[in-house]
Amino acid sequence: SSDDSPGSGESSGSTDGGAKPKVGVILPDTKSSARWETADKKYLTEAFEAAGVDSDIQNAQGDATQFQTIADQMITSGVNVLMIVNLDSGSGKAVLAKAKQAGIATIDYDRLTLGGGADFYVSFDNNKVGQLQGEGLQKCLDDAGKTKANIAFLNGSPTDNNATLFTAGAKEALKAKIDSKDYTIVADQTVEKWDNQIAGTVFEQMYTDTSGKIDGVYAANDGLANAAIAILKKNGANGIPVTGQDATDQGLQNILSGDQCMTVYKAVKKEADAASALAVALAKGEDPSSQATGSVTDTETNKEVKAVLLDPQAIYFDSVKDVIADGYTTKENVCTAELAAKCTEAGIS
Amino acid sequence: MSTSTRPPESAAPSLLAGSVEQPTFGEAVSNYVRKVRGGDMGSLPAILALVVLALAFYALRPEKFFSALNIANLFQQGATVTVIAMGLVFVLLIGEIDLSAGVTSGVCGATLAIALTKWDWPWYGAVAAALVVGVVIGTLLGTLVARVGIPSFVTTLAAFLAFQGVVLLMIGTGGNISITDNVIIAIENKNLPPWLGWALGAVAVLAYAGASLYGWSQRRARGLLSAPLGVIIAKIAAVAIAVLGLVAVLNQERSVNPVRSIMGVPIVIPLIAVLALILGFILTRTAFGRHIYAVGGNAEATRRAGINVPAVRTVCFMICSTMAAFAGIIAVSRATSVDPNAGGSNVLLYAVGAAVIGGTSLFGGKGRIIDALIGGAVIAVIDNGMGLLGYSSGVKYVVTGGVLVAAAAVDAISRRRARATGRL
Amino acid sequence: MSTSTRPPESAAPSLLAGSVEQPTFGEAVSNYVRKVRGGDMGSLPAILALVVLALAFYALRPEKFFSALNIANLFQQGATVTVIAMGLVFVLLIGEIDLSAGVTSGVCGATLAIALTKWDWPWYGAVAAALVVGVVIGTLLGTLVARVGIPSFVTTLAAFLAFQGVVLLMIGTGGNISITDNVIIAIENKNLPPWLGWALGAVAVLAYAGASLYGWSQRRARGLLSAPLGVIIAKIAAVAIAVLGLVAVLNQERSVNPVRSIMGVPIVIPLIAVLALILGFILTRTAFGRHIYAVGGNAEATRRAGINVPAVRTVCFMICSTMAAFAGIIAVSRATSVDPNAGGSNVLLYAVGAAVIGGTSLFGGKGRIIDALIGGAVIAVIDNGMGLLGYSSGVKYVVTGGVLVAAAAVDAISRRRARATGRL
Amino acid sequence: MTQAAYAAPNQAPPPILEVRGGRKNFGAVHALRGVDLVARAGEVTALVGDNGAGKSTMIKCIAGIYGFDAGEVLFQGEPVNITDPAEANAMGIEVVYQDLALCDNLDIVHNMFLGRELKKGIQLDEQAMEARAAEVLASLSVRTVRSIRQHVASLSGGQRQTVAIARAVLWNSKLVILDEPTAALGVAQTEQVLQLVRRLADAGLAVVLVSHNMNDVFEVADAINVLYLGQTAAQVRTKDSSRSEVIELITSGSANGNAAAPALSKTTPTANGSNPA
Amino acid sequence: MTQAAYAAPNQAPPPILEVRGGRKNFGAVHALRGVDLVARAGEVTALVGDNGAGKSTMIKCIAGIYGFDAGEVLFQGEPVNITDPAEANAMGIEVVYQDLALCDNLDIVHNMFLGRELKKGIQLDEQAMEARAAEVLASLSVRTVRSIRQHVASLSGGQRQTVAIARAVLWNSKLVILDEPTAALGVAQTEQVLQLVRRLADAGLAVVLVSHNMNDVFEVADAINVLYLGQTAAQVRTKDSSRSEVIELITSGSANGNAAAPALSKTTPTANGSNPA
Ligand SMILES: Nc1ncnc2c1ncn2[C@@H]1O[C@H](COP(=O)(O)OP(=O)(O)OP(=O)(O)O)[C@@H](O)[C@H]1O
Ligand SMILES: Nc1ncnc2c1ncn2[C@@H]1O[C@H](COP(=O)(O)OP(=O)(O)OP(=O)(O)O)[C@@H](O)[C@H]1O
Ligand SMILES: [Mg+2]
Ligand SMILES: [Mg+2]
Repeated sequence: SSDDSPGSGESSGSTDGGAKPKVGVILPDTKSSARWETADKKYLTEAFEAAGVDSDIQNAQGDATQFQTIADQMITSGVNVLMIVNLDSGSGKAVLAKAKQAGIATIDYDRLTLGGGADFYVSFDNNKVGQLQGEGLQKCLDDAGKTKANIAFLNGSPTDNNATLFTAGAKEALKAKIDSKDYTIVADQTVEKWDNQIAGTVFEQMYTDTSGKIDGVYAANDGLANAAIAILKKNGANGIPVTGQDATDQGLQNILSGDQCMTVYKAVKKEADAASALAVALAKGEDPSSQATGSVTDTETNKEVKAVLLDPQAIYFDSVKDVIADGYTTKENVCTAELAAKCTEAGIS
Repeated sequence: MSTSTRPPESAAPSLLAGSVEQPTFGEAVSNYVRKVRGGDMGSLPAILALVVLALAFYALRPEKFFSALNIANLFQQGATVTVIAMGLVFVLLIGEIDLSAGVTSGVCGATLAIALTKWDWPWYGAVAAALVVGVVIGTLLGTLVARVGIPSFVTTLAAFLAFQGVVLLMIGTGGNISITDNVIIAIENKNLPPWLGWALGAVAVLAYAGASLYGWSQRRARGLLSAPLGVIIAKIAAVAIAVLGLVAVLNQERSVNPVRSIMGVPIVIPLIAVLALILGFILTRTAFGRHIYAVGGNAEATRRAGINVPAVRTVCFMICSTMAAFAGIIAVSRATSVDPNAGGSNVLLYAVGAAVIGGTSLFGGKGRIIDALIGGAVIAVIDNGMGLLGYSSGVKYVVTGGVLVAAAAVDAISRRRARATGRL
Repeated sequence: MSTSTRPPESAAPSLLAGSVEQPTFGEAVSNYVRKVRGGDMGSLPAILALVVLALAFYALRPEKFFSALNIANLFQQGATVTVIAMGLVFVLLIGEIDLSAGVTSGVCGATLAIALTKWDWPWYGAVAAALVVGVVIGTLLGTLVARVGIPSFVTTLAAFLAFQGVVLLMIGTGGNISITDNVIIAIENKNLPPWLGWALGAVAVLAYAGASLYGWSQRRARGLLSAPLGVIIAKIAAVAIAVLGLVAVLNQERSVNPVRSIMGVPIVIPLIAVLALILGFILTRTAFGRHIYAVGGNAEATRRAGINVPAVRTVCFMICSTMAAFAGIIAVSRATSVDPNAGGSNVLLYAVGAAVIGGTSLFGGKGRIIDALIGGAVIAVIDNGMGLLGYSSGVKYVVTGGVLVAAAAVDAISRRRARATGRL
Repeated sequence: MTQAAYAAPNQAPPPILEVRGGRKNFGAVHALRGVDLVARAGEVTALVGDNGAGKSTMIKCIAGIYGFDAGEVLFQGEPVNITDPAEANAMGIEVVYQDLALCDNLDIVHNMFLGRELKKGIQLDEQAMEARAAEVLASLSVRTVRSIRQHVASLSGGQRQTVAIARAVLWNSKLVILDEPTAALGVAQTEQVLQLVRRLADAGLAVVLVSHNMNDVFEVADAINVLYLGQTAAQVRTKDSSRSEVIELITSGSANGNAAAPALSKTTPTANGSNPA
Repeated sequence: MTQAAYAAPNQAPPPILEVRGGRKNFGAVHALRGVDLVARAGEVTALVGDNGAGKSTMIKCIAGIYGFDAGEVLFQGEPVNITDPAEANAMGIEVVYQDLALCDNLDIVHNMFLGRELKKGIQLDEQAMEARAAEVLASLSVRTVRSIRQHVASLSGGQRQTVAIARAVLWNSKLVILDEPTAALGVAQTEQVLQLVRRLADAGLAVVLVSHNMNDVFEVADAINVLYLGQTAAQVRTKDSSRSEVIELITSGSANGNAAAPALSKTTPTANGSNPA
């Protein structure tokens, strides 16, 4: 992964006529998670501005063709560093190859491009996210005194590899209980494009098919969780453990009101800061290898990729305040009038 | 069945008012049978497809599919697509398409949610805002198509893209907007008290009976050809059985949760019924509705008849977008939130599919509100049934496609003879 | 410009062969100007829209948009949509639609990838397999539409759903298949050596010149009305300038990386050109192509002329799906992999949009291959230009929609006069 | 064959419609290159000409379907510029087009009342329309229509034509233009329509009748206007002209071989070649 | 007005087409309730009847557009069952339909050769088709068509009809059926078409001509077949019948008041009321 030295900033930057180095960032979509548009973009922009580096941050809107077009355009416009969150490893690999041909340094952000050979990798561990969800579901079931439980899996998009990883992680975490027949998976369906409307219908049919005999819901993110909660509420069955992800305002509110049991908070700022630090260094022609403390193995090439790995954090009723304290959202956004009492109870000040 | 050996002259009916020989009940029935055999079948094939589908799912999930709970689900799940489809009928009737109807519902839903949560408007204000946005969007689209002359496919494709951006910008940070307004949430999540369900059902049946009998008596009085009283009464009886039967089923206890009772007609049903009645009235009873069909049948002839064709076109787009706004409101109620996907995914394709399966033509001039209702039911049943079966996603897609094409084939094959006669 | 004061009789041209008065160069030009003024403009409006777009993006990103690198990008980026659009023209010409063309390309791409990687087939075997899958899908769809009689919207909506499932099952949930075959990868990632670019360009120009002049001499020999030689030569010159100019631009060094040279005509350009020539030949020079237009213009009249209309319909669907298979191969080459989203998203809508912007009618009977090329270029330019501008997603969606509608409006307004004359 | 026993009044009645020097191009095609027409109240004016002479085009220009590119149109003496059929309707011009212009997906009643539906409040008054439509059709000798609620798509050629004619005569208008109204009609129906045309004129309307049938023209027309290759070749009173003369005008654009027409008001050929583009 | 100076041969020529007791329902509408037809080689058989009598429906049934619901069709003595226009074409039946059946989006040449294009290898031989089409049109007195490469959408009513007729006579066929071919034609063009019809018959083809114009019928037809309300009312030789008799048959279905027709082979009314469903 180090065939050409990641430091060709000056030469390729000169085509832009200016001296400022430039970083290109491609985010994957706007719909699998709100974070890309609302958090990552903001933090990265701030970091690049602070470092005096030009940046071009775009979103492929879930479309692999778009993804490549954007990459072409960034290479055309002469970026020195290309940072991508791939939509899938295949198209990601094609983009990385083109970038390398053009002598541009590359960073895999949040998702590892298998066989892509990026210079660096910065991420939360997606399998770990799933594990936290699984553990959280078990914890909440335990708290509710349910040793035997019927569990419904409301998974993310069938075409999203991360959704596959989340589900796999959760099932790993619950494996013991499932093997011991304490937990039964009574329903297990995916939700096309993470669409909340579709999730509602899918979950409603799970509920109908099982005659409501569901004790816990694995929902892959907060949006899906909310869709399930709406159906549970309609049937007067809300309050059973439901998992989530992303620590959205909606998810936090559902946790505070007791309808959702947990969410997974990925401190996007930390991830963005780590990635932007790497990118800035690369853009300025420095070697930031020292910042990359860890490494992961690319299972396709069996090569090591230098990596910065961050830990996701499970959020329960008591730890909602941590997310706010982290500056990821604000008290005003979360604590609406109806939730004021709960907020106090949860120690949010 | 008893029309044998008439003298040839009687086959030439006189058109003069007052001199019409009214058919007997038996004749009316046998005429209908002959019409159906001849291929003029109205909604029958789509209904047949619906029945076949329902029976198939019933066979696979006997206790679940026809449970009161699932029947209520069916209406609540199908509401959004059906309402959009009802609006699309207007646009399809004039031979145009609105690819943006789905995302328009998203924009209007987002408007509703923002008005409720960010601006703290009361629900009626927020609903009004959503509807106004729908009307404005429709006016814009209609103007671009009817006055500027951009093909509707391109116009609404552009709108489809642009409105996705609008939804993103509206929802902005936070990704999802949850709503808590009880009135809005009630639409898709609450039911009428049983007595009110009965009352509304009875009113509906009586109104239908009154209108049918009044029209019949008027025609007889003028000496115009009209169906025999027996047929009218039989139709009223059928409507009464359908409506009151549905009320009876939905007024059963359907909760699977012992601590909480759920019964009554879901609120969304009378809402859809009222919308359908209004739209149906516009299409079949007003001059404007007549002009819509005329534009779809032969726009040039309509123009020559002195009708303002661009105005008709524009209003059709406005109606479509307004119905999308209603759908957006219903969708928000159902999810109790909006997300950036709102109205995206396959909503639009499903809605157009619903209208087409029901019998609406993409070439204009042919279609009815009932088409949207029946087609919406077909789509909802497929979605609902597939959800009960719980296949893996790949298999689910394949089976859904297969079921859809099978349902459409039932319809197509039973319409064969209609096509054999060439014109219909 | 010099046709003044003719005696009235000469305004009645004789139809008899051999007696035609051939127009002079000046007359031919002024006739053309008059035709355009009268509203009969062919591709001009779409090309005008394209020029306006390109200039707008050029103004916003002067050094980038017209760089050799970006021009090469444009072709590689637009290839998939354009190829699907070329196939869709056939289906649109007969007044049908194929909503599944995008996902068909995904299925065929997945077939290619599996054949290459799982079965270790050579590239030509894998390509053949992908094309065979395309043909089979087209036959299936065509049969359902033309023989069973299911409306194409519903048939292909079902296929759209089912094929998404098929791709998922082929690839596995969330997975993807990378390919490493150099021949396949070359299609979208490699260029012709400069000399070959020049050679092919020259051959193309010579072939065009030869065909034009031969046709012209034949018509003159038969005494049929034909354009003056000057016009023919002017057209040949224009083609030569366009083709050789493009080769010249693409044969420039366009690498932004000093250590690595990139120059030459991207391989995908001659591929698209060959496909376009074959399809164009079918449409304009063969009896079958004529029958396609006839079916779209008046299916009943075509049937009465003794043409097997269902067969024509079926073959059109086959051609469409086969082109989708080509597009799938190109997409795999571009991404060097397939994922379960392949051919999904907006690919289909963009492709239909491309055909319609180019001037193809959704109602059948009107459309050409060049429409798909020009419309595909419009879509590619918008996508490409928007990528250079770097807006946030929400804004980008909105601006893309706006630009699309603006481009279409340029087209629509310049076609106004054609519509004013009623029939065209 | 004999001219109708109807004498034109000594002083000609006032013209309802007058067209002077009308021109119309379709792209490079000059369909009309200077046409004139006078349609007087109480008179039937026949418009004749070879196939493709421009009769239908002229009518469509008058009715506002295309609008003339150049030339003058006077309606009741006032210059007007009709660019939309709705305006023509509002002025009291009714037209039966050669291509009929019916909506195939609507039934007979709806086609007849299209654009001017009878209403009860906001609702359509279907029954009143149905009764009125039945009356008019019966008066036109229509005997084979199975049901007045049939879609016009399923009608025979003649039945369709009758519906179009019935539609035009339902309204109070000042000028009725009929483009080959009897082309598809049977013997009895043709007779009825010719009588109707005469009745309309006698009721004080101006009627313009396009026909290729010289019998019909000489039976009902008071004046004859001949188009030749997009130009008005002649405007004559029926009583002052003969059938052979008119046929000669139609086929050759002039009546050279014929000296027996002193009243023949030939239009002088205008500078028709001047390029209008 | 006078019957054509053409005497039918003493022994009738062999029938090319024979229809016996043809029936056709459209849903509840009985359009044909027992029709008979004999079309002989070398003869023009006129098919007449009131508007809506069923003439066009009968022709469409023969041509395979609908196919009869019941009844027998013999072609050159063999029973046949034509269910597709392609079969009719293959057998040598050419039809000009009343609704013309042209593709508006194709030009004149393409319409004329639709389905039977001339080819050079796999390519269309446009030039050969163009030259041939120009010839045929010129022979039909078409003088106002601006270009043979015009789309038929832009043609006048009469021009369209000429194209449809030209299309039908381009081919070597055994039976030519023309449904009101001269309805929209001018005087000269009508004359040409009638001559053409006669020429076709004289060349040994069987010709069936639908027309409302008794002049034309009596000018060219050898036999006349009268339809009344979907039933064949009479089949007569032209020379044995009179115009008033035929008109009476058309309007009332019987020629009661007329005793001068011994050769009149009236079909006995069949049990037409029996329910065919
Ligand atoms: N939209 C159009 N575009 C181009 N040419 C047209 C158009 N409409 C008519 N024409 C041409 O204008 C000429 C006059 O046509 P028009 O229909 O007025 O003839 P007409 O006198 O009504 O003939 P007919 O007796 O056959 O109905 C014809 O040569 C026709 O081809
Ligand atoms: N597709 C159809 N569906 C229903 N009724 C039809 C259909 N086609 C024709 N008819 C009816 O059948 C009868 C015969 O029609 P047809 O067209 O054969 O008449 P025709 O003799 O050709 O009359 P014309 O002289 O007016 O052309 C008419 O009453 C018509 O309304
Ligand atoms: Mg005309
Ligand atoms: Mg007819």
